[in-house]
Amino acid sequence: MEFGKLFELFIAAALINNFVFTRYLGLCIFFGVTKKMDTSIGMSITFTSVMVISAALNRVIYKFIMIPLGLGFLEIVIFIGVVAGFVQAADTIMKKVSPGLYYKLGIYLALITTNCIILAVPLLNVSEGYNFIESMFFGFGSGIGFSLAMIIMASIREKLEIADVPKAFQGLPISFIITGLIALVFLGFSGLITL
Amino acid sequence: MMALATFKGGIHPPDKKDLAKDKAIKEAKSPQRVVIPLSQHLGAPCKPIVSIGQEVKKGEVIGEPGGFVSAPVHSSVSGKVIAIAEFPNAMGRMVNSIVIENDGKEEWASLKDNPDYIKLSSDELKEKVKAAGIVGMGGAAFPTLVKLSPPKEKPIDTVILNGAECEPYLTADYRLMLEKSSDIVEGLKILMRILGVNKGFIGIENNKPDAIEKMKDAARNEPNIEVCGLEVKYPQGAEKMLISAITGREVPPRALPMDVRVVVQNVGTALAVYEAARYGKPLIERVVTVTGEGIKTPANLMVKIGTLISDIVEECGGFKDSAGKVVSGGPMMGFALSTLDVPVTKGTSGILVIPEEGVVHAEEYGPCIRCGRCIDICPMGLMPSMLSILPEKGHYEDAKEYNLFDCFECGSCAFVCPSKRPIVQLIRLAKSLTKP
Amino acid sequence: MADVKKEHELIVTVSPHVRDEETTSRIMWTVNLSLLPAFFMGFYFFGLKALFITALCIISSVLSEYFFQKAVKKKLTVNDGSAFLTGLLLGMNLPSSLWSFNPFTIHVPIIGSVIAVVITKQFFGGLGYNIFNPALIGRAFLLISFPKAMTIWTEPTAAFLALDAKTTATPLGILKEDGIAKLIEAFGDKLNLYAELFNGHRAGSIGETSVLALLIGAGFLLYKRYITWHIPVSFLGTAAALAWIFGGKNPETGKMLLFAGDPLIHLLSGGLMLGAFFMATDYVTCPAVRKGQIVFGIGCGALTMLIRIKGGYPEGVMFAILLMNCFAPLIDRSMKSDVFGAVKEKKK
Amino acid sequence: MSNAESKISYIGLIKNGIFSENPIFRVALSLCPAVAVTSGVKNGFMMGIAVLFVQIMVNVTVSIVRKFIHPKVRIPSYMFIIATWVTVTDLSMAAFVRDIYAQMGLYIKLIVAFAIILSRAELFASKQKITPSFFDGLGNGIGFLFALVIIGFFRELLGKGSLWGYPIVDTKPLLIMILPTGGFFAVGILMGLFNWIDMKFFGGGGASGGGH
Repeated sequence: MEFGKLFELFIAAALINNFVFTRYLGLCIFFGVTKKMDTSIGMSITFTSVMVISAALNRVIYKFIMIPLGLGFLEIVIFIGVVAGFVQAADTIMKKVSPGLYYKLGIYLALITTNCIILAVPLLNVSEGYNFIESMFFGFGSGIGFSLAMIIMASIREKLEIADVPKAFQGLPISFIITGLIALVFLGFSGLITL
Repeated sequence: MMALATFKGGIHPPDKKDLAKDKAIKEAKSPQRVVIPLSQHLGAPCKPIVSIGQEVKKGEVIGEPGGFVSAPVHSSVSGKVIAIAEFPNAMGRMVNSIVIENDGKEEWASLKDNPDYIKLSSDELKEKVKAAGIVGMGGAAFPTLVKLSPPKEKPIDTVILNGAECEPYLTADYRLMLEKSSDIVEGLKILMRILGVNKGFIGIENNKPDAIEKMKDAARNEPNIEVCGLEVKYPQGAEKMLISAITGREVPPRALPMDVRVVVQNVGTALAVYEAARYGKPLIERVVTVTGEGIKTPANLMVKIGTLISDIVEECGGFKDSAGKVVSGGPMMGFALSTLDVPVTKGTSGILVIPEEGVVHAEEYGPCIRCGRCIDICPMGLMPSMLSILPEKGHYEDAKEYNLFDCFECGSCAFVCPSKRPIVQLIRLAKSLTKP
Repeated sequence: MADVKKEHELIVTVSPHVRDEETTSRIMWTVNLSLLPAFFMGFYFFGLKALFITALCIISSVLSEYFFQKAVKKKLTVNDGSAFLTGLLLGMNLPSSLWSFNPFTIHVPIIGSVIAVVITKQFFGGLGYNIFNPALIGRAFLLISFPKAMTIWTEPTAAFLALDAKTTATPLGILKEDGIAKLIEAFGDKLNLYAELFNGHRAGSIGETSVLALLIGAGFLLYKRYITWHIPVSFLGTAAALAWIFGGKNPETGKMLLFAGDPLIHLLSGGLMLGAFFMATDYVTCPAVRKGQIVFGIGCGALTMLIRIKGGYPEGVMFAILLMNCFAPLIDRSMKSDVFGAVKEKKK
Repeated sequence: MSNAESKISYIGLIKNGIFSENPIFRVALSLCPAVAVTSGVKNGFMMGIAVLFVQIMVNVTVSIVRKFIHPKVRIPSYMFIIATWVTVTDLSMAAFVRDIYAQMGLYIKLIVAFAIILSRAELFASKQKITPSFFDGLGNGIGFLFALVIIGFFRELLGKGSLWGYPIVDTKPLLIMILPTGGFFAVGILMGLFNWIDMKFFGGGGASGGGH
């Protein structure tokens, strides 16, 4: 696998097919945590790392357990089980090994299980037929793309705190409109890489 | 020509000094009575040491300092104490004040010529400054003695006399520099002696070339004293800006000039220091510029402390037709008066009468369009745009992230704001609702 | 004591008691004025259609603002010239062919104006609060919604009633599709190409073609200090540098040839001049601090060239500015002004 | 169980789900499908039906097993119940409505992560008997369906000029509406509209929730 291809895969996952702006995934978390910059940054770090690891983990399980046993149809149940199990384990390990880090990022771990992106990555890996390395790059690119989206959104929402948004549109409606505008703007990246 | 010393930022309001520039300093009529506030300075108010009915002489101490950061007040006329009560001052606050009825005799309490003042020791000179009740006469009215008593761990190597007078309209310091140039230089020498410093500067904005010449002339034989022409820019006369312009040293946020080894004094203060050292004369009068498009005859008057502004306005022929606003101090940082029955204090540098049509009505202002003008000109390098938006929407605490407390309210931002936003007012609001 | 003046007649306000004469509406109207030369050149080259489209944009922008503010009972601010400016900029960014493409495209400028003024600006609280440049969002929305109508360009004819002008491609379109040789061929020789691009005798949006006229307007704004050099210089500089480094192509293989690009063609064509001087410099949507503006300009330049050279569109100025608009709050947040005296302190 | 439970009006539960606690416009849970599958009425409808089915079945199942599950493993157990029902739905749809499944298969699978389903199971079904749980699922599911169809209606009409795949006008009035941008706009504006109606006619506070 040449590096250039992987880089393109990464860019495509992060910018062109950004999860939030073109695949409409992870919106609940996206709107939930971007009220504050701190939480967005914490979430970004946690999310990206969980994404890469869970992509790899699920890839291994799919290839070496599910395919041989013919359990492909149970992918939803198994993937969510793996993610939930992994997050639980990460939670426990972090609490023991690095309480400081746990204090900062632990709360985000709890939110991750109910997020569709974390599940979407392994599902897409399977349907696109990515290999192990590609899966990880895809997971990483998606994580970075999601982080980018969250950080941009948080900075914009911070600015909106002091704006005169009409009352009916305060909160989520205006956030949706901003997301729509960013999605429109991100269309500028389309055609950048043709996979 | 050499580049003029200056600082980064600043604005160029029309200087309007022509109105009163050529009026020589004139002794104001002695008022029928004076109202002398016991708190004319930053710091603790004075305690009155006279009682109602008591006869006092001109220059007699009537209020003793209430702490280290304080300065005594003296009677500016001879006569009888008729009241000790709360009176409004120019900022609109009620201040305990002593009212003295003038008997017109102008009897001095004590004046003794002391031509050898320069030979006195630092402590003796300090004692004279203290007894004379001298405070900073540029406007802030900080007790001069405190500035002249830096703690040991903060050595001073430079004294700067502030003759910038960057506020538009005002010409009091300018006239002083023209008419009393050698006395001011003597004052500076005394200050340098008190602080044991051998470098003195006099900073003067370049729109007063004759004052620069005069002062250069007066300091011709003083190798340690240098007269600096400064670029004409507001707020060139702000302490930190002046220090940066002349010495290139930047006073860190929330630090004092003494932290960069500098003491700054107003030229008027230097004159008062000289008069105190030489004659033992207390600070009982000062030059006040009466100016503005709304006054009949602008003037620079030597006014006794405690004279009511209404008396001064009357002496200057009254208002032209309709006075819209009367400001104590300059147009940028002065206080608009709600009544003319307030006294001139040690910090009153000017009385500005703005006619009705010249008043900027600030009730209607627009949203911040983020043009960045205020950021460009803020002499403190702050972001006034954010400092006004955040308090406007109630985010007072957040304003601290934008260094709210470094603002010294020079008003430059509000001057340039195209949306006419009351930036200074919003900043004051935020300051009053948060803690540094 | 003779009372000279009754107390209650005095006006009391906080300092400062003098104000600069500059007002928001004066700034806006001056920017409008400075766009006029470029607009007249568009009018000259593309005829009445250009006038109609721009007028339609202006009228619908102003009316949208008026009706929205009426509807939500806000103070009317249509006089401040900002809605007019949005309309004017949107109009200048549209192809003149919109008018004649088919009878049903008249609604296009109106939709663009409504999106620009209502969704991009008023939903966010009106002037001063919008995140994105309204005119550019209006145009991006139209480009995505009406991809065909928005990319039909007519030849500049300099005929007043040019109603049946021939359609053609923009210089950047030719450059992207057929390469630089074809572009030079289309204009005769290289010198003529530069000259025509500079004058504005080329296909393109109504107000973007004449670099000369745009520079006159921009010079005026710079002279009046309504804009500063920071964004235009960093924007154009980055774009030129990248065009030189990555803009070249090996004529035989079609592969990228480093350090062989022609920066001048990139600078003079497309909406780069209009964007760099009049739209990236929009106060509300660019960073407030000067050093942030330089970052913003570099970002705009880099993204423009990324889209032009590698992207799916021949022109990238619009998306580049809009993308940097997304990042402006982030830049603002991380690049505050240097507090006096704090420089040497520095964070630990 | 107490008397309070018997007073629960089934109609009220459904009405709640559709309007005052509409999962998308008011409670703002499970927003992804609101944008993802609503480029057409048909997709929105199918998604709505799938969610309706899963929601009812999950509510009923949870209500049945509620007494046997230890509170500590409550959430993981619910997750598995949901995952199971989603798999059933996923596989049935893959079998019976192929053309639609081809377009939105991923999102059907992702129903498993919809917070609305878990939240109803946790907040309602785990404390209630089977019948009210069924109606709560029905109400929420219909509310969800209703929201998706409304959004789909505007987006398909404006973006493709058609409804349920049948052309209404022969042009594409606003292509952008079937793109993500249009989806976000549509949801944002409809949400604002719902808030406005709530404020204007029901005296509500306006701002909708911002949950996960």
